[in-house]
Amino acid sequence: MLILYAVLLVAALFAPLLVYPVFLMKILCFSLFAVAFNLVLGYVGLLSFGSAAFLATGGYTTGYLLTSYSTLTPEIAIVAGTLVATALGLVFGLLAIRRQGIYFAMITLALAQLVFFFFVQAPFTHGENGLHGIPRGELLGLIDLQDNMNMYYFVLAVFIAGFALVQRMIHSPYGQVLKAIKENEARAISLGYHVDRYKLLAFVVASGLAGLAGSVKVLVFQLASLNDAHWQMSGEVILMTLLGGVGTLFGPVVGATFVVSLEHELSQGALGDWINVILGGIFIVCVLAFRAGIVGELQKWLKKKRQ
Amino acid sequence: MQNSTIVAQAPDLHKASAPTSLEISDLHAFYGESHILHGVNLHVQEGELVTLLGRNGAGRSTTLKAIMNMVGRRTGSIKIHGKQVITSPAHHIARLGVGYCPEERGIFAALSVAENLMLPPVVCAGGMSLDDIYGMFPNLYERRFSQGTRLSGGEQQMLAMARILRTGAKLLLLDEITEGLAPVIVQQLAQVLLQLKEQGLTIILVEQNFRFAAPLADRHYLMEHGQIIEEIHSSELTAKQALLNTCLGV
Amino acid sequence: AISDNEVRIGYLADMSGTYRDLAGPNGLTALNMAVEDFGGKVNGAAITVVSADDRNSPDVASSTVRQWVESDGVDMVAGMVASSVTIATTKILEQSNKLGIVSGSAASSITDQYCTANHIHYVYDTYPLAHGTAQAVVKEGGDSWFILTADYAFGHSLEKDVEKVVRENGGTVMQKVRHPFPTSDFSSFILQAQGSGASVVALANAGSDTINAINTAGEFGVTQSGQSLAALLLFLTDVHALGVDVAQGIQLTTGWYWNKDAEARAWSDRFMERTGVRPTMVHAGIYSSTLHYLNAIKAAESDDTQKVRQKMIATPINDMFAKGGEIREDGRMVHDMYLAKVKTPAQSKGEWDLYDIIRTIPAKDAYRPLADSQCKLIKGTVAVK
Amino acid sequence: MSIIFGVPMAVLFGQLLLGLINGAFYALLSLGLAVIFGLLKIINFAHGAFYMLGALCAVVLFNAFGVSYWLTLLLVPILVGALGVAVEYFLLRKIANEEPIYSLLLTFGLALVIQGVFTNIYGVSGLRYAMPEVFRGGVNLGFMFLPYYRAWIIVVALLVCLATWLMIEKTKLGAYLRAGTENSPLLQAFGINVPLLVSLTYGFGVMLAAFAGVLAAPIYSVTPVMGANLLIIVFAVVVIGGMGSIVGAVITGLAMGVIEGLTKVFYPEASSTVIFLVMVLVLLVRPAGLFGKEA
Amino acid sequence: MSSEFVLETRNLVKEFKGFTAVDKVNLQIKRGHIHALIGPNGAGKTTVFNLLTKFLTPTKGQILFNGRDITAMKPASIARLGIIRSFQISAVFPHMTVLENVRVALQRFEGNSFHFWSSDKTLNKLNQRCYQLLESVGLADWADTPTVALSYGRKRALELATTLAMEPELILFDEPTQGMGHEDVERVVELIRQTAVGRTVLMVEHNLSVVSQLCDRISVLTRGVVLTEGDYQTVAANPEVREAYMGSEVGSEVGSEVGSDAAEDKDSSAPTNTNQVHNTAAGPLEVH
Ligand SMILES: Nc1ncnc2c1ncn2[C@@H]1O[C@H](COP(=O)(O)OP(=O)(O)OP(=O)(O)O)[C@@H](O)[C@H]1O
Ligand SMILES: Nc1ncnc2c1ncn2[C@@H]1O[C@H](COP(=O)(O)OP(=O)(O)OP(=O)(O)O)[C@@H](O)[C@H]1O
Ligand SMILES: [Mg+2]
Ligand SMILES: [Mg+2]
Repeated sequence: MLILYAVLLVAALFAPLLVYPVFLMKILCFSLFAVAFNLVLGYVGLLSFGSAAFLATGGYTTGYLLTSYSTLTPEIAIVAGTLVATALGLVFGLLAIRRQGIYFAMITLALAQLVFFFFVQAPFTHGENGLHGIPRGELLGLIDLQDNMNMYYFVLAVFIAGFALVQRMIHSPYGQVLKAIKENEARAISLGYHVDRYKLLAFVVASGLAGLAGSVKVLVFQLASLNDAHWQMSGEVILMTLLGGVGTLFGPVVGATFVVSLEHELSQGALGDWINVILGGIFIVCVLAFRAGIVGELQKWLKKKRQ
Repeated sequence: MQNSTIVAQAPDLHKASAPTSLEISDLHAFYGESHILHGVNLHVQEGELVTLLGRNGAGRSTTLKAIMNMVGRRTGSIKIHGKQVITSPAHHIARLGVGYCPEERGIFAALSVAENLMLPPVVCAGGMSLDDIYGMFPNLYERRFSQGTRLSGGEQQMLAMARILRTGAKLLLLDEITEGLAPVIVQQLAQVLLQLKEQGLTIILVEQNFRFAAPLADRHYLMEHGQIIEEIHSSELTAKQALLNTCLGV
Repeated sequence: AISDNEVRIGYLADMSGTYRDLAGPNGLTALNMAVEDFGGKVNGAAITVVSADDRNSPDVASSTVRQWVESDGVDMVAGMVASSVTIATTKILEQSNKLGIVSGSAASSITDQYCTANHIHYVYDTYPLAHGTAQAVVKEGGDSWFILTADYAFGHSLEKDVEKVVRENGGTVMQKVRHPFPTSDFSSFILQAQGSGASVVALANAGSDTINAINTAGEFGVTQSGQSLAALLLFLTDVHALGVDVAQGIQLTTGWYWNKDAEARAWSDRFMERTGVRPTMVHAGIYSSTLHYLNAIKAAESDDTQKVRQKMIATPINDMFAKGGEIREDGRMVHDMYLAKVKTPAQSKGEWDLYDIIRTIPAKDAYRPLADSQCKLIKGTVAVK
Repeated sequence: MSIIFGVPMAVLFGQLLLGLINGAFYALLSLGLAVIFGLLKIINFAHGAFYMLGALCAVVLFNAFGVSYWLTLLLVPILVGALGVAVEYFLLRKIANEEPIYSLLLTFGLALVIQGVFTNIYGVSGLRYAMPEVFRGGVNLGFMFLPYYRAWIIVVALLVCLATWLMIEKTKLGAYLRAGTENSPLLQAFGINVPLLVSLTYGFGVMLAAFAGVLAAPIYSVTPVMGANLLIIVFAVVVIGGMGSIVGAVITGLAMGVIEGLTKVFYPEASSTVIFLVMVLVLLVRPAGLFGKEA
Repeated sequence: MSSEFVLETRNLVKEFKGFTAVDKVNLQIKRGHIHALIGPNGAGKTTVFNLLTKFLTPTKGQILFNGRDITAMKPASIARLGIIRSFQISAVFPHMTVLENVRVALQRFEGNSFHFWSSDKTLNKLNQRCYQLLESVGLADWADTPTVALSYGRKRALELATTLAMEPELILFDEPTQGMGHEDVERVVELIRQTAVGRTVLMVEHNLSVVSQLCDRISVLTRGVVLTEGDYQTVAANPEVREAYMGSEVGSEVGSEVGSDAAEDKDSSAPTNTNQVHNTAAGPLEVH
């Protein structure tokens, strides 16, 4: 496992020499978003259909702060974005955490639609046009993020931090309880665990991470738009996670990488017109044949091989 | 699994030579990963009433479900009226004239009593008419418009039984039909079963209530851990008493 | 000199979503026609075209365009429909000093508060749409207005422009209603329009919203009851979708019409041969602007963005698209616009025979005067004035 | 003329009536979703796509073969319903025992495919279905002009809802369906071909969507993406009504039409959002929806 | 905290949509007792358990724990007071190892259950105690096995170990021997006997031999109502109980043996006690 991590880290450090860094940053942002989402779906067992609200809230907060207050350094704006998204996550969580299954999905969707409406109407988002020309600024007032390489390593660092947090969380005493809750909620209650609080914590942390992903993404593209808040964004992150493998640590990363690259390739290639058909086809095939997702199926296969 | 030899000694030659209604050999059944039946062998002649006895969890209900192909997976051989049905879906099996009355009664909450009664399609000619059924279970007639699950437990049990009598099934699989019934109804049910037997129906009865089953049955199969461990003819009950006690007692 | 001896054009448009028919894959055909007509080479350097689907998402657009200009050596980006996409794209072009020629977008803000020295807005914008149509309608006596606006930036700016024109010409705006974008059922809004007592029902929206609104207006007998309908942005494809029996009589402003003259018709025939449909003004604009761009490179003997842009500004445009068209300092290409009226079924002689051009709006009157501009590029000039 | 909240009474009446009409339309669409979810536990994200197919087929049949409106109304739901049966048989059946989320994903992918294919064939500008001759024009009710076609929609939509309800509540087939949702293995053990029943039920739900599509063709622009935006609203209707509750879907559909209509008068910008507000409020108070059974 | 009764219910009622599953039940569980709740299927035993642990909310009535009204508390809070239940269908965490199952229970006392920033290695210090607990139920050898792979009986044993880890004051067992083989049953009986030392136990059990061996006091529930209460002898002698639950004393030939008389072998070690005649509505029926 350690070797795997080392190899991946080295690959990530050298990747921008081969691949266009902004594209890599996009992958990292979506990966973080998917990792956050997976914390709730994969480790608590709740399907949230409102993740876009957090992504967008983080993004708009950061974007708004940076465009309005030119003295602000990016890290402060990012922290602010993350915190606001976290707070929103708390509100969502308090309202929704008691619901289960499809009702949880639907109430989060509905709440996210209300947030979407807010962003459409609020003047500071500039509606459809979006917030443009957000300055990347200088990290801590020192490192110029306008440089793509600098920006890349910053995003990579943020991603690793977020990923590490999730990885730590699920391998922590808290993670143990979370796992127990997911496996058998009634039993966890009867052992004296207030399960709603544990679920809520995971949901709030995931919201914060989604907000972080949104904040960083806005910085990368220097643009905050309504797309981030649209329900299709919530759908997209579900697809990424399922494609990669729910409840696996790397699944969401692989899924995000796959979907982002695929969309990129398709939108530029000769098959451009068929992008939706191809994406749809992939989902169908996945559901029919690789339900555990890419990483999930890989793990299964490895396990089988070992036996 | 010494059953085949025992069959040979069966005193009622008429029954032994009657055509075989059901023949099961080496039946294994699984729920997901768990292996519940481990090679069940049994056979039932036409017109016979046979019971499956055993402790809780011995696999009696599972045997009935396996016959109906309602378990996760099953292997082995099941022949109904000589026809191999191990690969048939449940509805094909029912259409061969099999009526199944589940342990948990399976009354549909969304249906009225009358709808519940009329639900199973007629699979063979010669089933009881609605009038006969209401005659036999007047309670059901009175409450025919109320929701199926609003009936008392006993009434639900009657309903579960009644609805397969309507279908004209020739082979009945009955799982704990006396459970929760008042003694008088149980008595009535015993009469019904005798009547059905007279009409030539074949019945497999899973029972806890041994005193109910004993006088009705021609033979008993004793189950343990998903296998038939003993076959007892009704005439041998006294002789095998000790065995019964150890197997059914705790 | 031409950088890395190749001129690369990136075509960015919605290829699969709501605006597909407006520019979309056929816009790429128009662009390719221009490159072919130019000879495939400029000053010996090859011309290559790449294209991408922006999926109507500024995100996708900005990541695509960044990669194009920062790592793929694209010199010019063409197409661009959704205004959010255009604004996002032009910001990037400004940062990396590459050129954009916007043909699909409507928002006049693109050469106003969002203007850059790196793009040109070529075909039309909301200003002439509002002015051309509104002025004509008010002059014909439609002096009380009900405005139904799509609730997003484009709709708002159109609404603002129309309101101003109506007032300036002595009309009144009785009621304004903003509908969510997109909306499929307009019956409630049409009913409100009917109840408002206004003589003109103006639609400040676009695409399927406009089509649905017009359809519903027809169904509820808006015109029969004496109100007239003004669609502020209506493309040829929209009218085609509506059909002349529903759309007949609607006045609209367009930057170009395939049958406006022989030259346009000839080009349209070539276009139709390749695509099976008649070109919209956007298609024609893409063709024209690409040729203009290539000619400028040829003349400037360089593909340096600012040199080319200056050359494009210095050279008037005279082709199948525009006569005497001029690109202003703020990047606005000003040219004659046309007030058209949708033909009646009796007048229409074919599937695509849809408009009667009833008036030409001269270039000088059509677009927002520089004097009113907030564009950072020309504030200096204004101050001097 | 009396005024309420600054809106003339007459206009309000008109809006209420229109709301009801739109609501009938929502009811029809939600009905299909509710039937499919209630009876099969399939979350049918392709419902919007089937609705679109209904409308598109109507246009194509008319343009290519001149098939009349009435015949279309009969033929198209059958055609699209048959497609639904095929989808169930070849795709959904394979994941019948998985969690509902997978059916959601599968049908979502399917919707993308269907929409994508037809976008490539027909573009997005919209096709036109001419208003059938008999429905041209309308009647002046005094407070509003009611096009005949709208009147027809409310009548036919409510009739279909009623017929569906009757079929499910009062017929033998309906009894099978209701029994199947509770305990399908037992139903099958009674000799009923449950797999076939499932296919037909899905086909029927899809038929309802296609029927709504045909109804919509003359009044809305027919585009391959016309179902995509509607879907999520219809979904909200089903959730508010209580997933799977047929009566709930119909009543909520009507109610949401009216609420949306009134919002269009008083705060039009929020008219597509109000339904989600209602959904949040309803789910907070009644977690299983207005007519749903709590788990 | 030395009131005589650990747990009391006062007129506890639970209605499900017009159907009364539990009807004015007054239970008093004495400190240190092993108290059994028996009754035919569907009598409402599990429902009473669910009410006591607040997995269901009572329609009416009060629940007192050590004299304190806990009717309004949340399930987890009730567990924290020291009332731990087991479930009728075995309750384990299937994809955690046997050790982890126990550890996650012990962990609650560490107060670090919300520590998402520290490593789960910090939990290893609990392993020692886990092994002890597993040892006591004979599962030490399976500590690292994923729980799914355990046999049914072992799952039950594990559940017991987990419950014991909570050091509960009152344990509620719902059919602890259900689905177990002969030997398993004896082991579990022994286990319960051990654990009950210094604690109070309330159990639902169909196996009358187990009940007669273990229990100090028995309440018989039928149709949601407490029919009678008392020690095994008293209860078994009650004709109503016999009719509703245990079965009549003398039946037809074989039946009499099979449905054999619990009352007569009430002496607690009788292993051949009785079939689980959980429904003997047949009662005095003489079919022949
Ligand atoms: N759906 C299921 N999934 C997994 N295991 C099951 C399932 N149904 C039954 N079992 C198990 O199969 C075994 C046999 O059960 P079965 O119901 O056949 O027993 P039985 O002899 O009918 O006893 P009872 O008196 O309890 O009805 C039991 O151990 C039971 O736990
Ligand atoms: N959630 C519920 N809704 C409606 N009825 C219920 C519910 N839970 C239980 N019941 C009913 O309440 C009655 C009592 O059920 P309970 O599970 O308490 O019985 P029990 O005594 O534990 O039986 P067993 O010995 O079979 O476990 C039964 O008739 C059951 O159907
Ligand atoms: Mg059984
Ligand atoms: Mg119970």
